[in-house]
Amino acid sequence: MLPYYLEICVVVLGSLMLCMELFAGRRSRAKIAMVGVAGLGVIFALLMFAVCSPGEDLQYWGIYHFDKWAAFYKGLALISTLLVLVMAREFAPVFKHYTSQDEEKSGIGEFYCLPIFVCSGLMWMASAKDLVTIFVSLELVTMGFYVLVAFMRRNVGSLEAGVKYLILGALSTGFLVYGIAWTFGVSGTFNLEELSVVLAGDDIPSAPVMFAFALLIAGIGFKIAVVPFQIWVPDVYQGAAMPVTAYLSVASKAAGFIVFLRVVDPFLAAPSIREPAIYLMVFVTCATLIYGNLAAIAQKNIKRLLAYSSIAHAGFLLMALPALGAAGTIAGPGPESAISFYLAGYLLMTLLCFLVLTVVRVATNGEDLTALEGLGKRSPFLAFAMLVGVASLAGIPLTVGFFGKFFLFNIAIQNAMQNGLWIVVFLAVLGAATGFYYYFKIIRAMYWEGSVSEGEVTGLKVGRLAMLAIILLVVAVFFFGIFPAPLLGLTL
Amino acid sequence: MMPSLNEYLMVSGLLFAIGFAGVLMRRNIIIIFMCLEMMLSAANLSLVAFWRFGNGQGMPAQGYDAQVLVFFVIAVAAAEVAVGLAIIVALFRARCTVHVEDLNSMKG
Amino acid sequence: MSIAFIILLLPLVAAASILLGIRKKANLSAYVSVASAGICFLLTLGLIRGSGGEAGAFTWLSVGGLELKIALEITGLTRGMILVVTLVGLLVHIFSLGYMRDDAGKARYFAGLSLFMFSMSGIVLADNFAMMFIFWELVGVSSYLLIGHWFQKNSAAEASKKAFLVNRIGDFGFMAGILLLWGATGEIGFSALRETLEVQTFDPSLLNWAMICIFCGAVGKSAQVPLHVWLPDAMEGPTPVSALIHAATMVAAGVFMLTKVTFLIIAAPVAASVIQHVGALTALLAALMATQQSDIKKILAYSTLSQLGYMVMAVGFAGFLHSGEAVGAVASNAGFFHLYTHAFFKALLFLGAGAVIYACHHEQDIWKMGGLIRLMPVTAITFLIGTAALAGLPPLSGFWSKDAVMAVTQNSTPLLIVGAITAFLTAFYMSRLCTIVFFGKARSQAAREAGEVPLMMRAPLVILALGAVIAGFEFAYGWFIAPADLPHPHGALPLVLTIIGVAGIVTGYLLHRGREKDPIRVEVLVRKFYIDEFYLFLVRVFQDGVAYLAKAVDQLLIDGLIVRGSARLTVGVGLLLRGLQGGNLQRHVFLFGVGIVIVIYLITIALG
Amino acid sequence: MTIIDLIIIIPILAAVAIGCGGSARVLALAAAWANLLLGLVVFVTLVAKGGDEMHFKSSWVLLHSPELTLGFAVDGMSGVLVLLTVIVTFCAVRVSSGDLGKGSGKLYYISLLLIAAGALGAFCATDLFFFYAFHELALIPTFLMIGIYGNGREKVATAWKITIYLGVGSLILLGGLIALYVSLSPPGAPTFDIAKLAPSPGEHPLSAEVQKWIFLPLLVGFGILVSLFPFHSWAAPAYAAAPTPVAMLHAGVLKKFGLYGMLRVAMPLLPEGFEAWKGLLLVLLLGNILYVGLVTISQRYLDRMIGNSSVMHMGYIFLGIACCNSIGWGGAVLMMFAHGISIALLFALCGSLRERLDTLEISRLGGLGGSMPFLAVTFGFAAFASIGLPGFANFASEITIFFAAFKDAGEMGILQVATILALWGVVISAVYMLRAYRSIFQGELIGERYPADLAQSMRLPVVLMIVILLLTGFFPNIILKLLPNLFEVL
Repeated sequence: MLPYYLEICVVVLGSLMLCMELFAGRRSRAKIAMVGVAGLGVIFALLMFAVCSPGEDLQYWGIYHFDKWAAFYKGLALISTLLVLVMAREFAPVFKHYTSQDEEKSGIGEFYCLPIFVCSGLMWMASAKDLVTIFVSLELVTMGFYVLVAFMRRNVGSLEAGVKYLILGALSTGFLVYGIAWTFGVSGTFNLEELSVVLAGDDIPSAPVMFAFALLIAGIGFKIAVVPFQIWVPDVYQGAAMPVTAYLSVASKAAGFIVFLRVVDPFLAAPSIREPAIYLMVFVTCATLIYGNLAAIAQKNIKRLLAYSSIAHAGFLLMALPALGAAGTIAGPGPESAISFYLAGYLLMTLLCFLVLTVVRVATNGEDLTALEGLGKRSPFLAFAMLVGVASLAGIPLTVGFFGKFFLFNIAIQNAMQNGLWIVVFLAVLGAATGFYYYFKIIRAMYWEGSVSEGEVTGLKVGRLAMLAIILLVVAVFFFGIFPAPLLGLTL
Repeated sequence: MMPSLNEYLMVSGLLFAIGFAGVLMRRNIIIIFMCLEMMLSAANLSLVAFWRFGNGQGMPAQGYDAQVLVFFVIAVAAAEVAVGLAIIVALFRARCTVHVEDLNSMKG
Repeated sequence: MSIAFIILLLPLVAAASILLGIRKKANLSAYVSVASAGICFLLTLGLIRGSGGEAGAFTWLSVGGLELKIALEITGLTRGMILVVTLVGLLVHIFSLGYMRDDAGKARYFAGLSLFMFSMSGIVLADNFAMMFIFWELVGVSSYLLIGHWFQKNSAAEASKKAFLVNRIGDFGFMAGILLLWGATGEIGFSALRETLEVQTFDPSLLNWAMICIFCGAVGKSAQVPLHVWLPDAMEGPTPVSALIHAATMVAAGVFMLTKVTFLIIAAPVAASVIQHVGALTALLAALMATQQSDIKKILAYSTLSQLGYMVMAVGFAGFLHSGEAVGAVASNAGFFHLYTHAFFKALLFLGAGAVIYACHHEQDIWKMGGLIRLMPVTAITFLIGTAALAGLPPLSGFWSKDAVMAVTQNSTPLLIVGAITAFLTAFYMSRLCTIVFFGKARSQAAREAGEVPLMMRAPLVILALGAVIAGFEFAYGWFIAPADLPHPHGALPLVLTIIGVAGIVTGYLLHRGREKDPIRVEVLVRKFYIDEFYLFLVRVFQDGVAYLAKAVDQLLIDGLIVRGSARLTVGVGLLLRGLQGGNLQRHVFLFGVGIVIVIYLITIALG
Repeated sequence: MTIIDLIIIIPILAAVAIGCGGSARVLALAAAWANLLLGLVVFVTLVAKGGDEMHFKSSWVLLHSPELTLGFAVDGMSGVLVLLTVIVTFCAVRVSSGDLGKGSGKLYYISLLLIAAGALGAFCATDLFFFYAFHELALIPTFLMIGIYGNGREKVATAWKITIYLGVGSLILLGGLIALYVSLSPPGAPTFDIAKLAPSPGEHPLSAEVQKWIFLPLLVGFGILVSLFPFHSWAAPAYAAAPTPVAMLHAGVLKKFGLYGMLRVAMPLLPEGFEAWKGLLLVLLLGNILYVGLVTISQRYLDRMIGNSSVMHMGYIFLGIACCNSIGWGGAVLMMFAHGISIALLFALCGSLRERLDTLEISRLGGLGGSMPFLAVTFGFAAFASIGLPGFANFASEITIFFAAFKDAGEMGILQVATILALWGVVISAVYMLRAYRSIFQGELIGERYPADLAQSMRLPVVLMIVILLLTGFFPNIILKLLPNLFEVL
């Protein structure tokens, strides 16, 4: 089976779901989501067993690559979309509250379908090694997200977030295109492999190349929320519907990162501009670490808190970048696999948190930390699941989050030992320590606060599928936190 | 006399800057949106100019990659407008305003 | 297991069994304790007739080349000392049966006594510094427990605490000295050290320092100036305890230890000089203070201090003389001889005082007593014998030992004079005490109603009185110190000393006969040279003040400024950064633009 | 699966079982009993086989590059600490009951068991990574325990402080450990196996300068975890605020992790790194002994005082470590054991005092010995143990450390000077302990209440700890036999 059939399958699945929506009439749309989940599951199975051919680097038409990372990130996209659908289904009551109680008018069917199309974009991004393809797939994803973010049309926050995302997203698109134009201008090519050959040459004028680089960083950095292009993240995360926020923070970020890595790689590989490029990356890394972690401290809205945390995680991920192109000097997993591993772990723990939060959101109608109060008594299991997710985000050992951070620190410290970039390590330590604070605030809310009298102790209603997903995620967080090899092996 | 690459780049840069300035200063979201489109067009202009002077001797580069991208950009811009206007309409329905300073329910 | 080990461990077994099992049965506890003391005494009689030398060893601690052993060494002095300990110990145990008959904490008391017997035997039998230090600390604890026997009395609780802490200061020096010695020589065994010092030469300043530090231990335990303050306070304990621990045995441990390390004193002349002078100073000051006290036990306590000063001074002469040749072991033998005789008559005096106090319903103020010789003749006569011995009247034991001590001090005129003055003062204050307590007429109801104490308390008095009479004769000490090893006074010294003693007694009697209060009141002596006040000031200002300062620094600087400050700083920066996120779209766009500008600016810098 | 794996897995399984709905106290007690017995078996086996080598080895390779093994084994040093952990855990589980009114018993026991499991795992791990990871396991349980079941008004602030502070410490430590494994791994085969990282005798692959800079984060990281001056300010408030069993486990066991790390990792792998910082370390440990000692004197509350005293005693253990010979290291390990038990004992007693009294302010208490004789006697034992009275293991360890510092010291070096100064701490600790004891239990009774004596259920753990202290104090060779040549072995 050819790898790009996967994307086709996804698009077909999406269209199929749309058709179902078309003929659903006034019936419940829950089935559509189920079809999506099942379909994505099948496609994931196809990816795992039918397509994946480790070691081979397949190319199609020069614009579509299929290598181990492409497969890995496609997998991430599929799983996250699948879980987001589960979450969306759980979220339906709130969604309807802000749109319409009527199944048809609420548009919830489309709400289930859109992530599928976004997913196809994400999967395509994973395979894109050409600036044009990157641009197109990126826009496909972004466009989907514009709609998803603003979907709750009677929720002011959602609309405001939609507009902000739209304007700032379009702005970043402008910079991206401009950057692509300049890249094309200095190199005469869109293909990243050719680009790296051209940039490795001696007679490359470094100033315009760096200008192009800066614009590209701005364009793609926007998607992965690095400072100083992170500015949209808190508002959009806060305003969007819970599943969309989760989707944004996981899938969009993961796909953004593979693109980021692929785009940055030729620049870092070029001897003449490696130095200034790394200098720039270090600045961005430091700024991201500081901003994400410190601004998160005082947050009270959980989604906003997780938004800043998402920026902070981007900062940790960026720590590995200076080691790009210096492969072989690093003991342990290289920067690409460390980043991939981290993103996979990030997917597990973030989606775990958001699943729990979705359940809580439906039950309590609140998104502030206070909504979590007393969860430890009301629903010990959900609280435990959230605890696991948060602990993993904070990087407590024996969770997957710790291994992720560990691999990144491993690289950052070796970088520092080789190049003296201790400032990054210092800020990362500071950031991780701050992380303990703001993540533990969630734990605190769940366990310390809130007195629930005996009569009130009623378990929260959790859908069976969501419950299954939560359990699986908890298990996965622990499993990969102790046995990282299976996951890491996919990225090596 | 035929304009050189530099002149094209300057014009496109200027256009880009004007677009950005518009985004920065105008209050009306519709106009902001138009300015964004202008920025994309500026980028398109650069692309085409780079292609036209692509081989270093003032002759066009090989292949039509750049033009393809330009078309994609135009298509994307159109899509963006479609989605964007829909969102703006929804916003107007909910808030009765299309001014950016009214969008401040979330901060900090 | 050798006899010595049994002597050592039996009291421990007694103490442990009281603590663990039978503490609810007070009388049984008491009998167990007394029995263990009795058996120890009998075993001691066996031991001192046996041969000397090693008595077995047990490796207490060994790691990486360090071996600390519980090993027993039995030398001549050891035998004398162990006899004192077990004999006086046994008598005090018996006396306590009467004295503590109705006490609520009787079981605890006897457990403490047994623990003390264990610890004291350990010091006496120790063959190395480590073991001695272990038991050195343990006697401190047993002393703490016994002084604080009536722990619900504030003064007793304070006194026990003070005793322990002051001793700890001495122990600090002791340990430091042991460590210095060990560092230099690699040995801690007494005999091994002696041999090493004979073979090798060491830096004299190091030995001096080590010896001075070790002497600190003796200063603490034997209550020498400036660490003497705990002993008078320790009189808060039951009187038999004062007799045993704070007169006869534990406080003598310092002197005993010094005699054990005579070889070191000889090798450390500066330290020796320090020892002499500290001893002399203690002897004089304590005697002065004793003349103005009104608590019967305190007088005896200062007297003990003073006598300990004598002993320490004598031992110090082993090492250093201005005139050149040191006196050597003979001097420390003199000190030990005095220790030996002193144990008998001072224990006697304390027990006698205990009997008086018991009879007067726990009245301790001598100015509320009087005329007791008629009411309790046995006690009074034995007490007077003790007084005479202490005053150094021939042919009682005190006379011989004081002669020996003064003979040693003949090597240094100033100290000889100090010794002589002290001797006079000793006779004076003892005579004052006896005159007021036993003669004249009763000054209070309690004194009028006093009666002779029971047999159980009288018997020990008589036995000790016998000891006080005969302990100075050769047959009573010759088995552990050959008379040839004792100094012999030159010239008319014995005669002079006798005259001084008689003069003191007469003066004391004449001055205080029939008085209701002190004819001469010297405030500075009554207030003990204000040393306690001075120490209190030191503790308040320095220790507590510095501690308070440290706490303030801890809370304000380390925790407040650095730890919480950096946390606050982080939060503050976070709030600042958060403020950037204004919520206004165009501000976002602006920041986005600023970001681009910064990135491009950085690139221009990076490109140079 | 070896007996050591069992010891580590039992508390975790018990915690899981409690979480799944088992009876909390029964399961926790069962796990504690089982671990106590297994720990004794391990200890006896080690005594029989000698402590110089690793026994009960087990390992599962989790990653190949870098080589990461989930592996456990014990030698003499870890054997002693395992014994300490199981004893203190047992006592901590036994004494917990008083705080349960404030929250769910399940969470309480799960947290306790996880803290214990973390400590055991860290002490037995043969792999640098899991050595670190297991210790971190205690972070969240401690946070929860102090936050939910803690005492006093400051418990919230304190829970944050200990969490963040220790978090920072662990992260710094993590940095140092990564630098360490990267630098010391055999070329081309990065590994976390401590045994494989050990430099071959006589030749060290790293220059003194590199060692120096890798040692620093390790020192600071371990130092924070052990509350080395000036990183000590988290400890006393946290112990005061923590529920009794957590204070026992944290002060008694978990804190030893940093010291264990110094001995297991930092000192043997970076000998020259230590030399570079020796002077600094000596100054800092004197800060612990003298400065914190003074701070302890001026504490007004019993729980704070005990907490500070625990900080102070860390200085002695560091002193033993700084001696760099088998005597000092043996003494240090012995002191870890002795201090672990005695501080746990003190906290257990302090906790029961807290249950009975309105306040722990020392000056407002008095004469309690009359109404609670058992508590007074046992507290007396604990206090005397803590100030290093002969007969208790604490004394044996202190004296060993002091002797270690003077081993072959013909003249006074900085180590010797520091030791003499440290000796003064013996006086300081006597001052605060006896003052507190005198004020609380002796003298005239203050107030009208006659609180009840120690509950019967508390007596077994308390007596057990006292007996262990006495036993190891009378026969320190029980412990030291396992550590005859620690310096050479490591």
